[in-house]
Amino acid sequence: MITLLLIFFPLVAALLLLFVKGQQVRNIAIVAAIIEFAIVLYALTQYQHGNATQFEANYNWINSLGISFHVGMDGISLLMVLLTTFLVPIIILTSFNREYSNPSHFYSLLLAMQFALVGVFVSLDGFLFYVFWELALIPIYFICLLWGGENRARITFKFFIYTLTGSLLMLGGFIYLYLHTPGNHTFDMHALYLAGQSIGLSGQGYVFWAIFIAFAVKMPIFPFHTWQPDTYTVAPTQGTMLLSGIMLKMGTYGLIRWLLPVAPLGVEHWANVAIGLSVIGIVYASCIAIVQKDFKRLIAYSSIAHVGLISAGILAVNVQGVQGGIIQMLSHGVNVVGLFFIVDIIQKRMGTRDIASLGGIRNVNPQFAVLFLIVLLGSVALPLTNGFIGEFLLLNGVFQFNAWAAAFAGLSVILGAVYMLRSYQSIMLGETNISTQGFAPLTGNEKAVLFILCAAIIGFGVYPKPLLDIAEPSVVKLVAGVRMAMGK
Amino acid sequence: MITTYLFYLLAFLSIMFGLMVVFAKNPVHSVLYLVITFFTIAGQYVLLNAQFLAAVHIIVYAGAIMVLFLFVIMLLNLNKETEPHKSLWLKLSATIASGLLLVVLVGSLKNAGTIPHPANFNTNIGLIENLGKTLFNDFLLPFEVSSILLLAAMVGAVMLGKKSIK
Amino acid sequence: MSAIFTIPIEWYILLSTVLFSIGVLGVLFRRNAIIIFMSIELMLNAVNLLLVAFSSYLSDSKGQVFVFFIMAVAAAEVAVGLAILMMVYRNSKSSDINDLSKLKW
Amino acid sequence: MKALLLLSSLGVISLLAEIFSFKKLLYPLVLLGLTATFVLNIGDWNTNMSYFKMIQFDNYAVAFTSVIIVVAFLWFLMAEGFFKDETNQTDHYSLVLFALVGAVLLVSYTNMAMLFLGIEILSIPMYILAGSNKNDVLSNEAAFKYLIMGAFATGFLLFGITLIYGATGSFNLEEIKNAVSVAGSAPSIFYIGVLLMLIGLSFKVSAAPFHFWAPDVYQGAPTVITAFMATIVKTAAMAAFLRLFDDTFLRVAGTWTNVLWIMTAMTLLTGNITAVFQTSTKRMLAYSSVAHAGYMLLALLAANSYSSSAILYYTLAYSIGSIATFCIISIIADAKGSDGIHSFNGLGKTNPLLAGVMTIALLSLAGIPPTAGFFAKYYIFTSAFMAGNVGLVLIAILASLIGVYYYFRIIIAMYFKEKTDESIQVDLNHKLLLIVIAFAIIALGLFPDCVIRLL
Amino acid sequence: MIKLVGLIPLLPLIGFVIIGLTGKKLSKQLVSIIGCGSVLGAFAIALEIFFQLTGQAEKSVTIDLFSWITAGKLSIPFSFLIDPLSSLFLLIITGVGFLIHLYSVGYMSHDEGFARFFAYLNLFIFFMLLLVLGSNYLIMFVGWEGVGLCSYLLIGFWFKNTAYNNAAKKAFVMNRIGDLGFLLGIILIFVTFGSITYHDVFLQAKNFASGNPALTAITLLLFIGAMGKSAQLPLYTWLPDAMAGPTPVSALIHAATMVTAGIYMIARSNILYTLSPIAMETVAIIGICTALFAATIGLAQNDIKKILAYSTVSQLGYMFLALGVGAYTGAVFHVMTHAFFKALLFLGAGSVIHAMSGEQDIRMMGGLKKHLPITHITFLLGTLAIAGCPPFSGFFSKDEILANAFENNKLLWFLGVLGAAMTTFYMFRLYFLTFKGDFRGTKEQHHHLHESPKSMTIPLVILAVLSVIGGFVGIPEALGGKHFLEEFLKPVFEDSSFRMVHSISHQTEYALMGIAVLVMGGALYYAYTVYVKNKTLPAAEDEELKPIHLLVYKKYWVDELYENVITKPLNFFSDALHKVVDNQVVDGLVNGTGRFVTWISGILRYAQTGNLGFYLFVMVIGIVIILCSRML
Repeated sequence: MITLLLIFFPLVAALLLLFVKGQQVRNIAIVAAIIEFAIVLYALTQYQHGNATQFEANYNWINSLGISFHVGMDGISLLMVLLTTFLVPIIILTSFNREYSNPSHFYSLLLAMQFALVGVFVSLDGFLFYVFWELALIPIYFICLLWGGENRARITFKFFIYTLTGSLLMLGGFIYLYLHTPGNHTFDMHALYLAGQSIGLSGQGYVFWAIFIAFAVKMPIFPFHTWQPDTYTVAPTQGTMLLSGIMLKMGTYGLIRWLLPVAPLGVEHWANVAIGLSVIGIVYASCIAIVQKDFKRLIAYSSIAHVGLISAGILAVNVQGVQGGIIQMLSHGVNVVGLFFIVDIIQKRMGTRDIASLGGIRNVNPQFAVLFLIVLLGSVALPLTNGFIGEFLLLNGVFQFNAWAAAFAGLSVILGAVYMLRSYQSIMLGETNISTQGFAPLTGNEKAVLFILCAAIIGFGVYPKPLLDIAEPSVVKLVAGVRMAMGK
Repeated sequence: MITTYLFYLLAFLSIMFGLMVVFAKNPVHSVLYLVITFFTIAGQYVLLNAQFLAAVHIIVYAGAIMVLFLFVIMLLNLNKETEPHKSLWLKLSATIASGLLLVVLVGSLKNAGTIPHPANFNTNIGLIENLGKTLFNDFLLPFEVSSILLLAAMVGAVMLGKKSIK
Repeated sequence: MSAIFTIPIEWYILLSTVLFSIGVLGVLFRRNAIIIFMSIELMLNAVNLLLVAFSSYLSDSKGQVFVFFIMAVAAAEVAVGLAILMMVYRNSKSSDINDLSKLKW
Repeated sequence: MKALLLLSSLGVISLLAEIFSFKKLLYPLVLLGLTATFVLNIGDWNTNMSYFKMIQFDNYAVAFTSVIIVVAFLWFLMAEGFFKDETNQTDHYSLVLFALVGAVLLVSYTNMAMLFLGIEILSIPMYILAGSNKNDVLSNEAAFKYLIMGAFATGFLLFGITLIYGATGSFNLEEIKNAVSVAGSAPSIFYIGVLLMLIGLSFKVSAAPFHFWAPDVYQGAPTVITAFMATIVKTAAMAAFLRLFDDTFLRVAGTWTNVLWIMTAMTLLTGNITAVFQTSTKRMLAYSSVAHAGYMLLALLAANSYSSSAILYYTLAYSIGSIATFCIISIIADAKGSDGIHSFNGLGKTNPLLAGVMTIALLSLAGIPPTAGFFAKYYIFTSAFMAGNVGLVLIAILASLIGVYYYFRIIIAMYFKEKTDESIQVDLNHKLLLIVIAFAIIALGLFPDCVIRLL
Repeated sequence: MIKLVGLIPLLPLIGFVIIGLTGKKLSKQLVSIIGCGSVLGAFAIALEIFFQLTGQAEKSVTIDLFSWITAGKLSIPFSFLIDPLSSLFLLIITGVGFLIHLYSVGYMSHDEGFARFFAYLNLFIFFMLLLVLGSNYLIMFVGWEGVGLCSYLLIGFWFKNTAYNNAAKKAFVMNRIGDLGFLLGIILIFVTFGSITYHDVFLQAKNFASGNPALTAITLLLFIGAMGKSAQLPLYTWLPDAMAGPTPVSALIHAATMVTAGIYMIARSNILYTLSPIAMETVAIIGICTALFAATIGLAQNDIKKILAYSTVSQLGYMFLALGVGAYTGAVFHVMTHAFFKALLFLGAGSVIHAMSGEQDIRMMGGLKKHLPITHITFLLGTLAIAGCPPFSGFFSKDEILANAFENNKLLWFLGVLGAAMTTFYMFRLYFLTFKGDFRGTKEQHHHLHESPKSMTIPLVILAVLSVIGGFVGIPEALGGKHFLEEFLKPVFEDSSFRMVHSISHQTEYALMGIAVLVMGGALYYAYTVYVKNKTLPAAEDEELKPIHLLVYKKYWVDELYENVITKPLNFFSDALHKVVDNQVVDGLVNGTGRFVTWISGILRYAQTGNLGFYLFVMVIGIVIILCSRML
C-alpha cells in the first residue's frame, strides 16, 4: 500500500494543483512534496533489512497479455525513491527564486514527473516500467518547452526524439524477452529475467544492445550524449535539476534492475565495448568541460563524466561497482542539483553564466562561496563528501573488471579538479568586477536549499553506512544471480 | 469450326476497336468505338452460351451507359479534338507501362489451363431461368444490397447535379 | 454453338487480359477524363468477359450473376463519375486531368 | 444483420425527411439510431449468425461493427455543422449512413460479391461526399481523383476476384479456402488473383505505392469527410483486408507476405517521411494516415493470434484520436481560414482546452504512453515480433520516431510559438466531445484489456 | 588514555567548526585561543599517548570508531591505529603545529582573514591527524586528500590574487595526479589482499615472495601518490609555487607536515616496499634525483621562501632516498628533524618578511642581523642544522641516511654528499645575503625594520632549541648513542628488518661522517668567500646570465615545459574535442540524421505531383513489379 501511495499521491497532488490559482500554488506543491518525503521516511522505518522485495502490490492489469500492475521496493528501489522524494521538495524550494508564468501548470508538471519517476523505480513488471519510463518524458518535455530558454523548441525536441529512440529500442528488447517467456507470456520481472537468461548469447547480445542504448541515451553515455548539454542548458533550472538529478538515474537504475539480470551473457560479452564507451565518455566529457565557457554547460558535461563512471562500475558486475553505482547516483543527484542551483543563483543575480565575465563573488558573499565550495568538493569527490564514497567503490568495481579502464576512468579525478577549480576560481575568486559587486545576499530559501544539500553532502560522506546497508542485501543477491548466470 | 473462326474474328474486332477507343482523337468517336467493342463482347457472350447476359450487356452498356457518356460529351461540348496531347515521353511511358502489364499478366496466366474441357457441359446455365434461380437464391442478399448502392449513387448524382442555393 | 469445345480457356484469358491492358493503356494514355472513364469501363468489360468465360467453362451460373453486380456497380459509378465530372467542369471549365493538380506536395 | 438493416433504414428515413419535412429531428434521430444500432449489434455477440452464406456476424464482425458505430457516433457529434447545409442536408445524412452500411458489409462478408459490393457502397458515397463542397475547386479535384483512382483500382480487384473464381469455381470464402487446401497447389491464376486482390485492397487502405490518392483527397475533401475517410473507411477496409488475407488466403501466405512486407515498409516510410515537410495540418494527417495503415499492415502481415485484436484496437485508438484532431483542425481552420501549422501558434495560451486535447490526441497518434496509441503500437509490434518480422518492426520504430517528429511540430507550435489571435469560440458540444475523447484516449491506453480481450 | 585518541583529531575539528561557523563574530583573541588551544590540547593527549605507548608492551592499538564503508567483501571501518610511528607523527604534527599556530597569532594579526586562517589551519591539523591515525589506507587517503584541500585553501588564502589562486589550483591538481595513483594503489591492495586495513594487509604480505608483481604494482602506484604529495620529480613544481600562501602555512604544510605524508605512507607500508626491490630502487632513484635537482635550482634563487621551498623538495628527496635504501628509521628521523629546522627556517623567513614589510627578495636584504637579533640567531641555528653541522639535529639524521645509502650503493652516497654540499652552500648563501653585509633595501623598509612580537619569537626559540637537540634521540651507536628512535620504531619496521643489515663498521661510519662534515665545511667556506668576503651579489633581474646559471635560475624551464607539453595541448585537445568531435562529428551525426529525414521528405513529397496521370502510372508500375515478383 505504501508503494501505491507513493506512486499516486504526487499524481493526485498534480491534478489538484491544476485547479489552484495564483502564486500560492508553490506552497501547496512543496507541502505535497514534503508529505511524499515523509511517506518515504515512514517506509524506511518499516523497511526490513534484507534482500526481499517489500511493500509489494500486485494487480491484474492487462490480463490477456500477462501484464500486471506489480510494484514493490527492495533496497535499491527504496534508495532511488528516497532520492526522488528528497530532491523534489528541494527542487520546488529552489523555484521560489523565480516567478513562473502559469505556476499551477509548472508545479503540476513537476509533481507529475515525480509520479512517473517513482513509478519507474518501483515497477516490477517490464511493461509497467516502460510505461512509467515514457511517462516521465512528457512532463519534463513540457517543462523545458514552456519555461526553457533560447532555442528551446529545437533543443528539447531533439532531446525528446533522442530519448524516445532509445526507449523504443528498449521496448523492442522487452518484447523480445516477453516472447521468450514460457506459456502465455508475461511481463513479470522475474519471468523476464529467466527468459533473458535462457536465450543464449546471441539473443542476449541483441537484448543487451537494445536495452543498453536506451539507458545510454538517458544517462547519457558517449556517444549518445549530444542532446544533453544543450538540453541542460536550455531547460529552466528546475527542469535541469529533474533531468540531471533524478531522471538520469532512471538509466543507471535500469542498468542494475533490468539490463544486468536479463542479459548476463550479453553483458559479459559486450562489457568491453560498453565499459569502453563509458570510460571514453568520462575522459571525453571531462576534457570538453575544461573548455566550456558557460558554467551550466560545464556542469552538464561534468555530469556526463560522472555518469560514465557509474555506468562502467555497474557494468563491471561486482558488489563494489554496483553499490558504488547506487551511492554515486544518490550523491550525484544531490551534488548536481546543488551545482545547478548555484548556477541559477548566479544567473539570477548577474544575468549571465559566462565564467569569464564573473569573478570575486567571494569578496561580496563569503557564505555563498563556502557553500559553493562544499558542493563543488562533493562533485570532485573529495573524501568525507558523498561523492567520494561512490567514486571509490566505482573505481574499485571497474578496477576488478580491468585495471587500465579504472586508471583511465580515474583521470576524471584529475580533470574534474581542473575544470571545477578553474571555474570556481574564475567565478568566485579574484577581484570583484562591476557586475559582481552588486551580488545580492542569499535569500532564505536559497540558504535553506544549500544548507540542506551541504549537510547531505558531508553527512553521507562521513557516514554512508545507512544507505549502503539498505541497498547491500539486494545488491549482493542481484550480483550473485547475475554472476551465476554468467557462469562465474 | 465456325465458332472458332467467329471467336477469332470477334476477338480481333474487340481488340482493334478497343485500341481505337484509346487512340481516337475525337471523344465522340471513342464512344462509338467503345459501343462497337461492347457489341463484340456481347458476341463472345453468345458464343459462351450466355445469351441473356449478352442481351443485358447490350442494353446496359451500349444502351444506357454509353448514351450517358455521349450525353455528357455533348453537354460539355467536348466533341472536338480539343484534347491537348500528352508529350511523347508520357505517351511512350504509358504504352510501355501498359505493355509491361500485359506481358506480365499474360506471362503469369499462360499456364493456367487447369480447367479441362468439360465433358458434361451444361448449356443452360446462361438461360434466364437458371440465372434467376441463382440470383434470387444464393445471391439474394447482394441483390438487395445493390439497391442501396444504386440508391446512394442516385442520391449522390442528384446532389452533385443540383445547384446549391446560396 | 458453343465456343468452349473448340476454344481453350486460355484464349479467353488472353483476350480479356489484352482488353484489360488496353483499358489500362487508355487510362494512362489519355488526358481527357471522359476517355479515361471509358477506358475503365473497358477494363470492367474485360473482367466481365472473363467471368462469363469461367462461368461457362465451369458450368456454374454464379459467375454470370456476378457480372450483373459488376454492371450495376459500373452503372452507378458512371452516374456518379459523370456527375462529378460535370461538377468539375462547371468549376474549372476543363476535363483535362492535367488541369486538376492543385492538390499536391 | 440487425445493424445492417437499421442503418439502411436510417438512410432511407433520412431521404424521407426531405419529403415529410422532419429535417430538424433528423440529427437526434440519427444519433438515437446509431445508439440503437450499437445496442442491437452488441446483441449479436457470440451468436455467430450467418446469412445466405454471404455475411456472417461472428464476433470479429460484431467487434468491428461496434468500433465503426462508436466512431461514427463520435463523428456525427463532430460533424454537426456539416449537416447544417440546408440544400443537401438529407442527402448528406443518407450518404453517410449508406457508407456505414458498406462499412458493416466489409467487416462481415463471407463472399466475394459482398466484399465487392461493400467496397463500392462504401466508396461511392465517399466519392460524392469528398466533392460535397461543390464550389470548392479543391474539393472537386479530390472527388475526381478519388473516383478515377478508385474505379481503376476496382478494376484490378475485380480481375483478381475473377481469377480466383476461375481457379476455384466459387465466390465463397470458405469454399475458396477449402479448394486451395484440397488441390494442394492451386492453379497459377489463383495466385495472380490473390495478388491482384492484394493490390485492390491495398489501394483502399492506402498502402504504398497505391497511396497517392490519399493525401490529395484528404486535403481536398471537407474536413469532416476527411475525418470519416481516415477513420471509418480505413477501419472497414482494414477489417476487410484482414478477413480475407488472414483467413481465406492464409494458406497461400507465401504468395503475398513478401510483397506485403515490402509494401508495409514502403508505406511506413513514405507516409511518415513525407509528412515531415507538410505545412498543412490536414495534409500532414493525411500522410500520417497512410503511415498508420502501414502499422496496421504490420499486424496483418504477422497473421497470428494477435493480429485481429491488434487491428481492432489500433483502428479504435487511431480513429478516436483522428476524430479529435480533425475536429480541432476544422475548428481552427474555420476560425483562422487556414489549416496551416502556423494557425496553431499560441493555441496553448488562447485555448488551453483545445490545445490540451490536441496534445493528447497527437501523443496518442505518435504512440506515447499512457495513451491508447501507445498500446496500439505496442500491441502491433508484439504481434509482428512474434511473427518474426523483426526487420519490419525496426523500420516501424524508425518510422514512428519520424512520426513523433511531425506530430510534435503542432505541439510545439501550440505551446512554444507566440499567440497570434484572440481565443476561439468553441461550441459546447464540441468541447464535450473533445473532453470525452481525451478521457477515452487515456482510459483506453490504461485499460486496453477491455478491447483486446474481445478477439 | 589511548581510548581518548579520538579526541586528538576531534579537538582541531571542533576548533575548525567553531571558528568556521562563527567566523568574524569572534574576537581575534578568542579565535587564537580556540585555534591554538585545540591543537595544544591535541598535543597534550598525543604526548600522553606517546609516553603510555613507550611504557606498555603492546605497541599497536586499534581503536574502532564506526563502520564507514561496506560493500560485499570490502569493509572499511573508520578506526585509528596507535603505534610508535603514528604516535611520533602525532607529536610532530601537534607540536610543530601548535608552535606555528602560536606564531600565526602574531604573523596574521593584521590580516582581515584572521579567523578564516585559523579555521583552515585547524582543519588542516585535523586532516593531517586523520592521515597518520588511520588504521587503513582509505582513512589515510581521506587525510591525504583533506590536507590537499587545506593546502589549496591556504595557498590561495589571499584569494583576490590571481597568481596565488593559480598556484593553489596547481597544487591541488598536481596532488590529485598523485592521489589517483594512490587510490588505484589502494584498490589494487584490496583486490590483492581483500582488505585495506594495515594489519591484515601486512600480515598477508609477509607471505608474499619478494618481487611479486602485484606488490610491485601496488608500491609503485602508492609511490605515485607520494610523489605528488611530497613533491618529488616530476610532480614537484607545485611546491615552490605554494609559497604564495602565508608563511606559517609554508612552514606547517609545505615543510613540516603535509609534504612528509608521502614518507609516512611508505614507512607505514615498509613491508610492501621491502618486498618489491624494483619499487625500492625507483624510490631511491627518484629521491636522489629530486634531491640534486631541487638543490641545483635552490643555488640560484633569490626569493627567500623559494629557496627554502626548493630546499624542502631537496630534503624530501633525501628522505625518499632513505626509504629507497631501506633506512625507514632514518627517513622518519629526518622527517622529524626536518620538521624542526625547516619550520624554524620558514618562520624565521616569515619574521624577516614581516620586518621587511612583505619583501621576499634577498637581493633587497642584508645586514638584518642588527635589527632582528632573535630571528638571526635562531635562523643561524636552523641553517647549521639543515647543513648537517654536528651536533645539530640535521647532522644525525642526514648521517644516518648517507650511511645507509653508502651501504646500499656507493654512487647514491656520493650524490647524497654532493647534494649536502649544495644544501650547505645555498643555505649559507641565503643566510649571508640576508643577515650579513649592508642593508640593500629601500629607506622606507629600513625605517620599518623591527624584531617580531613575542608570539612569533617564542616559537622560533623553541624550534631552535629543538633543532639543536632534536638529533639526540637518534645518536648512532658509533657515537655511543642508543638510537632511541630506532628502538622506539622497531615494532613498526621489524618485519622489514631483514633488509636492514648493519654490516657497516664503525670506522667506515666515522669516515663517512668526517667526509660529510668536511664537505659541509668546504661549502660553507665557499659561500662565505663569495658572499661575505667578496660581497658578490646575485645577478639583477635584467642581467644576462651564463647558460648554466640561466638554466638553473629559470628552474630548468620545467614549468614552461609542462605548460607547453601538458596544459596547452590539453586545452587545445579539449577545444578540438569540443568544437570538432563533439559539435561536428558526434552531434553532427545526430543532427544529420534529422536533417537527412527532412531532406528526404523534401524530395519525397515531390513524388506527390498532384497529377492524376502520374499517380496512375506509378500504380501500374507498382502492379507490374508485384506481379513480376510472382513470376520470379
